[in-house]
Amino acid sequence: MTTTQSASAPLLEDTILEPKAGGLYRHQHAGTGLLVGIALGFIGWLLSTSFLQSNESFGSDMTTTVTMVSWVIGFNIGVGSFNAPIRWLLGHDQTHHDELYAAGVGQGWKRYFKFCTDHKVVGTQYLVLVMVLFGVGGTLAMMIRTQLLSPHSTFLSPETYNSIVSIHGMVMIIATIIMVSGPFANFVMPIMIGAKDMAFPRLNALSFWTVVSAVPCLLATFFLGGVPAGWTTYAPLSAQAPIAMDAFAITIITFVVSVTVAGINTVVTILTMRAKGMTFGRLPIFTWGSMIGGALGLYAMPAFLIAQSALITDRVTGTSFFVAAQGGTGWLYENMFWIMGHPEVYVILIPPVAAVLEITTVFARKPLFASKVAIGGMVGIAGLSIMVWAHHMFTTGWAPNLGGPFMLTTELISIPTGIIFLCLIGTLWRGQIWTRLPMFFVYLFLWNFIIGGVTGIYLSDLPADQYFHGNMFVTAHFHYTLLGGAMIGAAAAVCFWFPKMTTRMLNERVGKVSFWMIAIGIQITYYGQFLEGFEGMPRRVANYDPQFLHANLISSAGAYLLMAGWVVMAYNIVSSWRSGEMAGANPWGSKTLEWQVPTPVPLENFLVEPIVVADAYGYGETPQTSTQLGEGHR
Amino acid sequence: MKKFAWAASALILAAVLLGAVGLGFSAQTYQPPAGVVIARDLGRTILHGKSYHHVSLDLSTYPDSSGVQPDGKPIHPGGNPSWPAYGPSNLFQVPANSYVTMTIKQYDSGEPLNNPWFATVAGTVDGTATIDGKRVHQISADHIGHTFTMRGLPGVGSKFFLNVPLPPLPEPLVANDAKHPRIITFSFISGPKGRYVWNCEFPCGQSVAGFGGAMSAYGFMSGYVNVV
Amino acid sequence: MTLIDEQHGASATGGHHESVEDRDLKERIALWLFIAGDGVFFLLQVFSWFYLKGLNVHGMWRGAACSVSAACTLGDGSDLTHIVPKAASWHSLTVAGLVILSAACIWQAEVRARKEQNRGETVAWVSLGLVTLIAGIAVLCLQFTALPFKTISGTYASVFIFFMGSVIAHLCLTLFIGLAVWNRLRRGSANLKWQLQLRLARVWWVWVAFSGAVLALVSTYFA
Amino acid sequence: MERPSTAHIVRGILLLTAIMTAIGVALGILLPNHIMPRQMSADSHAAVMTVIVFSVAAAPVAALVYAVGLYSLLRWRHKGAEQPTIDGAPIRGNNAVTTTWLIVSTVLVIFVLGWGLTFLSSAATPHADPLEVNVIGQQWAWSFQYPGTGVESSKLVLPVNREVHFHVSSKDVTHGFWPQELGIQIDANALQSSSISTTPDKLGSFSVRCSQLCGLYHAYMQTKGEVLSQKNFAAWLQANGASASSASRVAVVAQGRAHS
Repeated sequence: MTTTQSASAPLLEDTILEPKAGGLYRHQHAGTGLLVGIALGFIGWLLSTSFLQSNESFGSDMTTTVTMVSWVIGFNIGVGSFNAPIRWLLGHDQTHHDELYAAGVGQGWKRYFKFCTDHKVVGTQYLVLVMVLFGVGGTLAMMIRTQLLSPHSTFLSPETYNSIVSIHGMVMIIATIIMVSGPFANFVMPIMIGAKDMAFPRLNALSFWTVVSAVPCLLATFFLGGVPAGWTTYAPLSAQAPIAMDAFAITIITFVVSVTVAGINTVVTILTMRAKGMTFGRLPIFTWGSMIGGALGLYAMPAFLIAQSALITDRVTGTSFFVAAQGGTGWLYENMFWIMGHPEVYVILIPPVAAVLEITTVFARKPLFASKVAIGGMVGIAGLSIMVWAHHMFTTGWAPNLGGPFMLTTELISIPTGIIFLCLIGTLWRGQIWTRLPMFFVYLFLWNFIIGGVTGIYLSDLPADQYFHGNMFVTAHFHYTLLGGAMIGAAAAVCFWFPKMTTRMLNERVGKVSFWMIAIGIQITYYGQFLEGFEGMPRRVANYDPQFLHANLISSAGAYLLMAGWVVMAYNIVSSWRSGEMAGANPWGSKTLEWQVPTPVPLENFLVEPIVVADAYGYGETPQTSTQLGEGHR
Repeated sequence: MKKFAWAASALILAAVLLGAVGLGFSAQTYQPPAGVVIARDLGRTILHGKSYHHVSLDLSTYPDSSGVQPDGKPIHPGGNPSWPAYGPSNLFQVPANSYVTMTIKQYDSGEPLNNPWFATVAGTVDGTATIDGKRVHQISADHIGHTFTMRGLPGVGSKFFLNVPLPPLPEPLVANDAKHPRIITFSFISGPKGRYVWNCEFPCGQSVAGFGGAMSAYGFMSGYVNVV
Repeated sequence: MTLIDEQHGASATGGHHESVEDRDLKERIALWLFIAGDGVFFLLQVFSWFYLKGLNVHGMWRGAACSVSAACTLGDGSDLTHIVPKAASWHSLTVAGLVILSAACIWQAEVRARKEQNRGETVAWVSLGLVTLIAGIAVLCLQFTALPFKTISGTYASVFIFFMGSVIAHLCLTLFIGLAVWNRLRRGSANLKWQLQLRLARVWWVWVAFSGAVLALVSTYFA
Repeated sequence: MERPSTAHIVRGILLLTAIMTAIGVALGILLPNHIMPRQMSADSHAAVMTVIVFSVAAAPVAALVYAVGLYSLLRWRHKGAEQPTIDGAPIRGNNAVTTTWLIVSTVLVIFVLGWGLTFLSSAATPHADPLEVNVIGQQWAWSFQYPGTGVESSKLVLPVNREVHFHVSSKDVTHGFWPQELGIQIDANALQSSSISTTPDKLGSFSVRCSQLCGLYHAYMQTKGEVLSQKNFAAWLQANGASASSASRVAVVAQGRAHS
């Protein structure tokens, strides 16, 4: 139904709220979250030290766990995550004005520091958080590369080095999981499908603030003795680790909550909140990517949850899931971990890949090539990815006879992945290649992801894997896919949607400088690491045989250039955000819905309910000006 | 152009921040108060008709790293009472290809090894060590205080491997200042120039397999030997 | 842009008109997705049980460990002192029974609500369901105190206690939902949506009863 | 903008593809032998061969993708920063192309899989009279036992042209037993023995490194190995405390049972 309301109706954000609208929310923001979190954390620490410390073997682990859990709960109480559930329990449902307040009406910039249910605010919050996390992860990466500048370097002690390696890994994994599904699946996706918000706005805010509460636990590990076990935290090594490991586990458990609610939210939104006429056939590819990624996360994360819960019970209560002396086995952890681990790689990859396809259609001014096949490809990747986990365990000896089957499933994945490339080059074919900044990153994605894919085939085959497993070749391979592929796809997405999210254009010239630094940096860095791998340097070593020196020098040099590139890009984002030239509603002449709404996007996005009459890829078919909108929309 | 100037300054700022963080992490490395202990020069000695530069090193293994050594110096500042530690330092320096005589005073108690093999003396001159005056090639794997196990970093002295088991004190006598510590003496020919690593292979830490705690924290039962 | 009419109660950011049925559809899909995720967690618990039992590393599936795991040394098997006794089966089975019972009550309540729109009877059935649920939790806590082994007594003990922990967690979440539904029905604040919410609660309740029962059977008959 | 004939475009793209394939194949054939360690067993040879063959097989595919990307840049690039005034050709798909693509990639996958399975089966074939070696990992050192001789060593010494069965286990956490030049790798798991076997076919020394992060001194958990002639191997066993009889019994392949 199209409302006949005139468009000059007052915007929702101009509603005059009742004086007490929002209730407790009025007094809650990140600051109170911090206060309550610290307070509760301190109380938890006090109680546990006084009552549990007596237990010699587990006392300190109990204390750490209790403290971290109290902090997480306290922070979420303070920021307002639990207001609505409690009110629901008590039967005092939020009124319309309460919800408008929660959506940020009448709070200006302050709403970015509150438990805000507006999907655009959450998306922006995510964007900033992701940039901060990448800053942290990148800093740690620089520590690693600096240590490896000389074979027997003493810059870091092996202890510090190992924990830096672990935390670099985990920070980057968390950041890459949320780097597209956070900012863009939240800000852009609902508008793309013609929705007014996500299906569960409060869960949306919850998913963000839980990550925020988890990050301090992760960084606290540096002050609790460090996590020496790598981001995989293989047991029993992680069962042996200092109390920092408990903080790590709490981080993961909290993060699992975040990804789960975010995944549910995304899937439900796309299934139920599409505008009139937005059939599945007309759904833009990026929304497909978000949905598949979200659904896959729902499958993957519980495995991580049980792995880390079992680990923490081993450490805190002395159970023995992973301690061989008491009947446990590391194989159990490794299975649980990789049942999560491999799907999780595609939770990271699929949304950016979909974003890249989306962007390609706009800058090639062409319909997406074989869009149904592309969707099939992504579904195929997701489906296969849950059957391949044991290829990470070819050399663990847990089940020698499963080598064949898992080789099969693993190599099958290269078929749907190949389809993605077909759709990409098919879309470029005979296009009008408009080489603006996002397109630069699309081409870089194309280049890197091929390399990442091909090197993956070596690893999927046993004879080569017996040599490459656990060596720098693997490191280079997954950095080419996750950084060179996924992160570059996310960079393209940032450049593409920046005008819509911030109302300003990203500076093109500075952007191109950062692009070339990043592009060249990646090639040098990981060429060096491939070389280390071929020559036989193991992963995660603080010192190495001088025979690997030249390869490490290459890699470190490239890494510095790469980091510099990201810094320039970050600077560009910040400065353009503050003072970039204003962008119109649709600077790229795109046909997807998010570009048809005014910029800045009003609360609830659409002044008039849209009616969709075509998919967003009618380039060259419908005239330039027209969009996928029907006459219902101005 | 102005934008690029700002970008450059952003880069400089980032570099400064990275440097600061780097220094912070670097400062986390444990620095023993005694610094690098340099082996004492004892002139030259003849072994199998070959003349070697002769040096000696004196170490001790204490049950309580938070305590002090007989000379009153702290063993391991900020150490944990239930964690053992080597003293006076965890960093040593010996000349290359020379005859090194090491004397270790063992003040700690003992238990069985994870891997009985480390109860065997390996890599010393004629494969023996002298424990309280008796020359032995092997001691009981069920009663080990600590071990002193040393080898080269990757690419250094690949032929060099040294392992000497240290017998325990009986439980009641254990103390940082026990009157009669077990005294273990042994000699070995140091390898070529380079950086070597030493550690204890006896599970004297906490947690799984006794290799957590002191064993996994750099500076207690682990360190480096610079061969110059 | 039509603003919301208050009868329709909670809606997303409030601004848009959302029918109770739309809301219910979203919540139902979300619930099933959540159950799917929880199902993975559940399957992995069962997997750990049989994997550890099958591997029986170091003969410690039901072999008692040394007093504190921190002191455990590897290799010689000297930690193996005696065989861990099985936990009494009646606790687990009673808990399972009670949870199934409470699920049945909620089911009844939902039927009452849908068929007869009878708020009074519905509240009664929900209350009954809550009571049985709380009884189940009580028995579970009792079982914790009555276990013939400790957390450090090998893998059988480990997984057994882990099962109990996960069941407790699920029951507490269910209790929260149950209390909310009960309270809202009582106060009448679950206006138009009350039997729809009840239906959601029922779905979750049945899943918890099913998974809990399976865990109880596994840990009782496959020790 | 002029629309060149498809044939014309295809010719251009194929040319680019051919050039890049040539480069890829050349690198794929030349580099691995050059930068990977000395091959001292059939397994390490298989590893290098796999890299070479897969590189050659993957080169055309990668080259094609790159070629289309490059060609589209060179030929269809829209000059200038402002939005193109005309759109690209409204091509929504091409079943023939898609099908061909699918068939080709499936064929490649089958080939790659077959390659791996053949290796698996060849690795499974048993040999007569293998040498048994127990590999023991612990934080942070390797030790190697030679059952029947009482010899235990920190170096891994092996006879040439004789199959070796490694029984790999760990005393504490998970380690990765990785004798690089022998091209095999398997984890050492606490209290669990895993087996792997290989047949060294060249004399000389190789490095054994730990491939699983195992804590503080993971980086230093490495040692040297050496492949000796069977005579020297027996001598080495004796020099390390084996009795003459046990040394010869274990070290020397019994008459007639020797292979290659």
